[in-house]
Amino acid sequence: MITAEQKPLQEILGYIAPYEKILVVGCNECVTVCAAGGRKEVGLLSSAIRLNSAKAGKKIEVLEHTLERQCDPEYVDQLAELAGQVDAVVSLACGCGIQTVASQYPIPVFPGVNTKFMGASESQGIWAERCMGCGDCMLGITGGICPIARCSKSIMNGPCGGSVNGKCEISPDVDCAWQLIWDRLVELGLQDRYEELVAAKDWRPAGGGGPRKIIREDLASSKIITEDNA
Amino acid sequence: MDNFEPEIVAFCCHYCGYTAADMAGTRRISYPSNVKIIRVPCTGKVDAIHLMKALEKGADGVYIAACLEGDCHFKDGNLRAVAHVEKIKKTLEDLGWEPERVAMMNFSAAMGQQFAQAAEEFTEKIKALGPSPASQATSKAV
Amino acid sequence: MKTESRLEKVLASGQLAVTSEVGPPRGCNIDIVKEKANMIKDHVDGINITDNQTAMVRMSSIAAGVALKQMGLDPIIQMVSRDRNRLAMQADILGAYALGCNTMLCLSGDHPQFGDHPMAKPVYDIDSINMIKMVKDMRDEAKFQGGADITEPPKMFIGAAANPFADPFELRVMRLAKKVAAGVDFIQTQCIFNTAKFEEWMKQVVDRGLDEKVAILAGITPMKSLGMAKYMKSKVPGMDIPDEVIDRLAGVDKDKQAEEGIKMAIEQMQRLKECKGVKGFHIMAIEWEEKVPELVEGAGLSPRPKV
Amino acid sequence: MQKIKQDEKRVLVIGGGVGGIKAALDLSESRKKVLLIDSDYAIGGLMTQLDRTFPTNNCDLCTVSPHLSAASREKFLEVSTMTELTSLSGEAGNFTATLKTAPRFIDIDKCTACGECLKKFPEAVRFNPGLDPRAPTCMRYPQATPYAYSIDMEKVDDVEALKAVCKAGAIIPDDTEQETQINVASVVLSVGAEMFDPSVLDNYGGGKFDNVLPGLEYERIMSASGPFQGNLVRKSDQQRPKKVAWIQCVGSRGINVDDVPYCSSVCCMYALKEAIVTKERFGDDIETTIFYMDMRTSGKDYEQYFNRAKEDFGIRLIRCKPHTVIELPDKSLEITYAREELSAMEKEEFDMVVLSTGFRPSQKTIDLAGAIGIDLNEHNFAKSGTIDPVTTSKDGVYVCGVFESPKDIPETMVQASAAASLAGMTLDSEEWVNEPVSLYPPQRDVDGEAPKIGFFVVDCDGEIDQALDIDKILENAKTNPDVAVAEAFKLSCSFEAMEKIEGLIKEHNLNRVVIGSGSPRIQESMFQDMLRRAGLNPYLLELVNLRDQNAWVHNDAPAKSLEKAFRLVQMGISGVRKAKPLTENMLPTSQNALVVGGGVTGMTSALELADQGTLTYLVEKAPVLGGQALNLSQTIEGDDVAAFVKGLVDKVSAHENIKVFTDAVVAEHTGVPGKFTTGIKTGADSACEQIDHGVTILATGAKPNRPAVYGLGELDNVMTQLDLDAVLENDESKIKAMEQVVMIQCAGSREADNPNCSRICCQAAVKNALRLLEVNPDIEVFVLYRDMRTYGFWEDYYKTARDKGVKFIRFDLEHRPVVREEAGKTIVRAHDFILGQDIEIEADCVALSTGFVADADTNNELCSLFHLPKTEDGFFLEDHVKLKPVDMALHGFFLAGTAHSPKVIRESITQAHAVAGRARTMLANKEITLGAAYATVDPVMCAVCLICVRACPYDVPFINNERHSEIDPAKCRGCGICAAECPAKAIQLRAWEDDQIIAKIDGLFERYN
Repeated sequence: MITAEQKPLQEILGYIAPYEKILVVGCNECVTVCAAGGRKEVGLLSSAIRLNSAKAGKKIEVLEHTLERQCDPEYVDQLAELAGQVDAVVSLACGCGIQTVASQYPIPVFPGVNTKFMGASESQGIWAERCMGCGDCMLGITGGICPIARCSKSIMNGPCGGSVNGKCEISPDVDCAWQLIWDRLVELGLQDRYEELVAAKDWRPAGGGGPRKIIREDLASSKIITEDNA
Repeated sequence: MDNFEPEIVAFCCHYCGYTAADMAGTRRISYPSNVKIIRVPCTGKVDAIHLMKALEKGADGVYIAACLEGDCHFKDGNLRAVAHVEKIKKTLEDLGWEPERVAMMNFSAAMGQQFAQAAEEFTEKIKALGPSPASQATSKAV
Repeated sequence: MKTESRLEKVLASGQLAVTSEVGPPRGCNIDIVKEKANMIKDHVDGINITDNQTAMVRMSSIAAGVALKQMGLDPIIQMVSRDRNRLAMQADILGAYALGCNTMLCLSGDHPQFGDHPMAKPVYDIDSINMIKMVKDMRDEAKFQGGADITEPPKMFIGAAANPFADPFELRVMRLAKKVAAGVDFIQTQCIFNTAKFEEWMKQVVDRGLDEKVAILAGITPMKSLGMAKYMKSKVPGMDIPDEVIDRLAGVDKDKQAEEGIKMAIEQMQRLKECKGVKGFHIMAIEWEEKVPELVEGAGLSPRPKV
Repeated sequence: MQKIKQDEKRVLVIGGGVGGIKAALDLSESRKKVLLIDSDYAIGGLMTQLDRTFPTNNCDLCTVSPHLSAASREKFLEVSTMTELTSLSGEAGNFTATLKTAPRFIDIDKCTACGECLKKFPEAVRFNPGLDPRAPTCMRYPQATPYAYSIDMEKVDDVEALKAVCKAGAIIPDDTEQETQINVASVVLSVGAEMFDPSVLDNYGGGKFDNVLPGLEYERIMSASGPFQGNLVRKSDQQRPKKVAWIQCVGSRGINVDDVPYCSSVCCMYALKEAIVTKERFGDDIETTIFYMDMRTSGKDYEQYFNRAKEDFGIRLIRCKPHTVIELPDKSLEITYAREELSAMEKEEFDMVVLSTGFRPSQKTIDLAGAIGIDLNEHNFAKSGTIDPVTTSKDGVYVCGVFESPKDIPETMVQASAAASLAGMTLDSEEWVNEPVSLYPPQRDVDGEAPKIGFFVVDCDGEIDQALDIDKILENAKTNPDVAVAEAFKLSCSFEAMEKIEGLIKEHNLNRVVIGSGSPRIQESMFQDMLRRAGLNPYLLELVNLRDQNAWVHNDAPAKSLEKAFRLVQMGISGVRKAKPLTENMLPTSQNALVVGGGVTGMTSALELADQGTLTYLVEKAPVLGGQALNLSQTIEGDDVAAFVKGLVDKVSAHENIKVFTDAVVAEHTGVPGKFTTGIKTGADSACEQIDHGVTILATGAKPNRPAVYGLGELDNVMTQLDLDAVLENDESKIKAMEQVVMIQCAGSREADNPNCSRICCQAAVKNALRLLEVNPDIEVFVLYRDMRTYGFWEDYYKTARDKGVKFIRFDLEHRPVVREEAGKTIVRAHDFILGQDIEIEADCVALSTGFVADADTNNELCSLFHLPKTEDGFFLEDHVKLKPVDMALHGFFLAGTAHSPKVIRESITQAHAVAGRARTMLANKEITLGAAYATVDPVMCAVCLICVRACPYDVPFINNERHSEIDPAKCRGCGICAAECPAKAIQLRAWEDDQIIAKIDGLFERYN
């Protein structure tokens, strides 16, 4: 899941300062699940904006709406009426959603969250990075633990000399991914794999090759779409 | 400002906070009429949004009155309430409001006296803080 | 001989090698580097020039290294993969070699989190092992990473670091093996205080026959004071400082602690000279370079051979 | 006309006061048929004449039994007023009762209580007991006495004119007396007593001087339904008095010809209450003075009431019984009295004098006892069991309330429940059927209707009206366009009010109701039931707590209080607009009971439940059953406690329906009322045995106090009364060797760290003093006391002790006794107020009356396990101190014995019966409603994030096959935590939905005035 967390309030307030009618848009997908941009957070942010306007002695009208998904144009189409009534939008979706909204409406769209990473929940309220979307998954050789996302130095042949008691040199709160990988390999009886030299990463699929795109020919074929619509 | 009468909303749980308030009544222990109570089944039910809404609508102070810690009838609802209060305190701080406008309190059902005293103290504290920006705005609007 | 490196020559002669290091200044005064190097030049076979050590910005290691080279000394250029991607590193290796630097150390580098630029983007395009391989490919295959040929390849003597005290311990020898497989020529270890543990590690290295393939220089750091020992024990990650080190320093008067520290380092070197597989010492006298001659002499490693 | 059904066997409850009503309700709630008769023309008894009752200072009687719907009440409970028992034949389980019903001359089925007859024929039409027939203040149970009008035909001159006045045609001039014979399984006597008429005394001017009046009449004057509409004025000149005096023990605790020797138990508290209310309502500047002998505030937390009276209200207390009252020319009164410490007589002028008179059995009850064939005691009260106080000398006839002995409302309520429980044992419960379906009218579908709101202020006890301008509140509510009706019911009993509201709901086709009244915690189910009867879903209701959280707590700021009332009402109106009709879940109850505590109380409850077929688990922490009673040899009445306990233990151990766990504790607890699962841990076993039960009775007792005072634990001769009891029982030779014994009362009680009275100690001291004298008549016993609290008939023993030479020496906190050892002798130094100097007594034994303190460890553990509230001093807290003294706030939990507060064995046993009865009321209804407040998930909004799944304290939500969270209503406890945590706001807790809460906030801040 894509995780995000709310931006500092003052930053958001700064963005919207020039405007009088604001739409706060949530997304019912990832950002709801990670409690950053669902209906509840939309409500809280909207209230905060109203409280701030009261303090500023300025009347700001805040509309609230949450879309099923902000990264699909069809859902974002549903904002048409509301977007027409406001001066600016604050989107609580991840960067994908924010951009989709921005691409569809000719008014300023401001991010209300910082999109963080692709992560998994460790427990209620705790999400941890698990994937960087490197485009060339190497979990098959690392015991199912990603050194790209979870080693601070993205070392392909770790651990580095900073690994102490299973923790990373950057913080005792961060697990050493390579310790985890090693433990896992031992558990799986695959220790032998360790000594194979893992070649330097080709970063092209990770974005080194410029903005990435997936095209599923079978789905994206214009012919199929036309036929469906026909 | 001398005559400032703050608006205070207290979310009280059915089992403890509200009962303590009733107990103050039964014993005729007076507390400021500024405090208006909204009953909830458990303070864990009090959404952070409700605290914000109360402030938005014009409350100068809001507090949650829950069971004593460890005595929640729903295990840990009161601890969740603490977290909600803390979150809103942080938001208020970010907004440049006094975070003291939001508070968490705990009472047992029998603590009528303490309920009244806490209501009094909270009211005094909010009086000292003065009207909230929102309530000022609301009264200006009228 | 793979290279022109003086270190390689000393090692090839079968004598114990001694290296030490100099940290470049956080400014443009190159004289600082020169002064420090002058203090130790007669007692070492090579001088490491650190590369943005502890992720703090300092004068470029290559630039400082070139200055030493111009003094006729033998710099060992440290290079961390933290700050450069493959392009930059290869370019710098070409440049350094062109200016006379023929020995280098491949490191991943401390994470920027530690230094004075925590906001910098950590590069880590490749890890230290792949960096070793890259330098070796440049030298022996005359290939860039992209596959193109190098017309005049850099003949670098390739070093790397090893920390026998990091976790998991069972991986420490295996990882060394990976470095060997990648083509490393010599290893400078992390400072050793737990000599017994180092010896255990060395035994495993020898058992695997790795000491035949790579020259291991034991890392030596003299303790300046009890305070330093305590600080390193509690605050510096990856340091293994046994209680007897602390106790021994604590057992002498405060003004005698430095002296005791030097004594301990010398004793340690004398002990490790006997350790199979140890091909020399890398002395890291942190901000205490003037003591290097005393240490080298004390350990009976002076004078340095002329090669 | 009232026609008593004759075809079925029932429990007959005689007396329609609070005790009788409570007994009848308990029985009907247990699905047992019951007939309640009263010779008066309306039920309600004495309580209806009181202005307010201590210690809550209000009425609230309508809330006695909110769990019983009025509908099922009607099914089992029949009430017949103006009816008396003339004879009782047969035997327990199968009596024949002959009843005589006097003519009412009104067909109450037709009477609409319009009051026209009363207006035209005020002399002949009876309506309200007390000084003034202006307004009905009493409660009445609608089915039998919807409106308690009756006619005194002898006073009617023109029958036809009277008939003509009644548009309903309800006048029956030829109504006659009727005699009925019914089959009765058992009888509960709750006939109360009369208040003593002080006019027979010649020294206080009762009945002679205008401004001298008995306590009850003072209450009528203060009552809003009284002769001066609640305005406190002197009868002589209608002026507000500035100085009011109370004289205690008028006619009680005396030796004069018109006196009775016993103590009436309630007068101290009611005098304090009257003084407090006087100050509260009529101004702090009124000086209130109470002349008393001993302040007997020994009930649960009563001492604190007394302390508040002194400290917070500044009530003046003078310890002495005045000599005379004389009337001065201006009708003021001069009291002559002599303080204990001053020998000289003092004279002081007062504007009003209230005589605190006590209870006297009436000739009628004496006659009734004769007709039934039960014995009376020497004071003409029912002779009741010394250990089992609700039993009489006749099998199958039970007694409760004041007729048993003088007592207050809470104790009457306990005895009523106890008597009902015992009386109901011989009668089977009626079968369970689903009553909501069969008894209520179908619910009107209000879906799609715009809100049409009725706003009603129900102010039965006048408490709201005293503090707030109700008319203004109504006016304000009416400014809402969707408020179709706004009415107040002042000073009319809530039952009457509810019937009228029912009518208004139907008449105006209301679809939402807002009630301004007392606390919803107490009243909600009562008003919900009213909506059901009116054909509305009970959740279309919002209660505004105008009384407990407004009228009672802001009397220092009336204007602000009224403003707050406007706002609270607006909050209710705004909230009710969002209310939705909801259905309730029913859950079959477990029929087993858990009794925690195997002392006398727990064993008695367990036996009573087990005898009625309830499988009862009895858990005792100690290795043996018996509890504190094991340390006591005899009661003041002389019962052999050890033998009694042994009998109980034998019966309990042998009972097939009782499973005893000794050396065991409650370790785990889950479930909902009616369906609990509790883990019992025995001995050192780590495993828990899990038991299912529908009700839980807490009878965990209290701990004998052993405070480190007066040398206890240090000096050899200093011991507690319990220690002395053991010496008396086991070592008479030691007693025979004693010459002087000193007892010190209130050791560790009524002190700053333990402000309450331990209740049992005064009688314990008297008991042990008498026993000492019995063993060794030469012994000199000194009792150092603060107030001798030998309430009720224990006064007899106190008098006997004095007569036998026991010396009672008073002390106060400024003059505490000092115990020291000197040259091997134990010396007690005390202050003698009469001599005005210190005295020293050499004691062979110093017995401290240390009483009981809460068993803090046990109570804390159980409270946290069961989530039950405690009092400040660590005892369990009952649901309602006065009206529900043995029920706990958490449904399904009941409380008895010293775990409730310190008390003697017979009082504990009474509570044991009472809780068994209360538990039966719950078990008899095989299903329990779980309410409608459960969480629901909107599948479309649900983001399947699992936050609810993780947040629920009971692991109820799960992700279903349709890919959204689902919450099983039968498992949901209704806390709403999931709803608050849900980041998609896809979860709503029914009855507490977000839009309802936000609507309330909106309403609160709507500034419309």
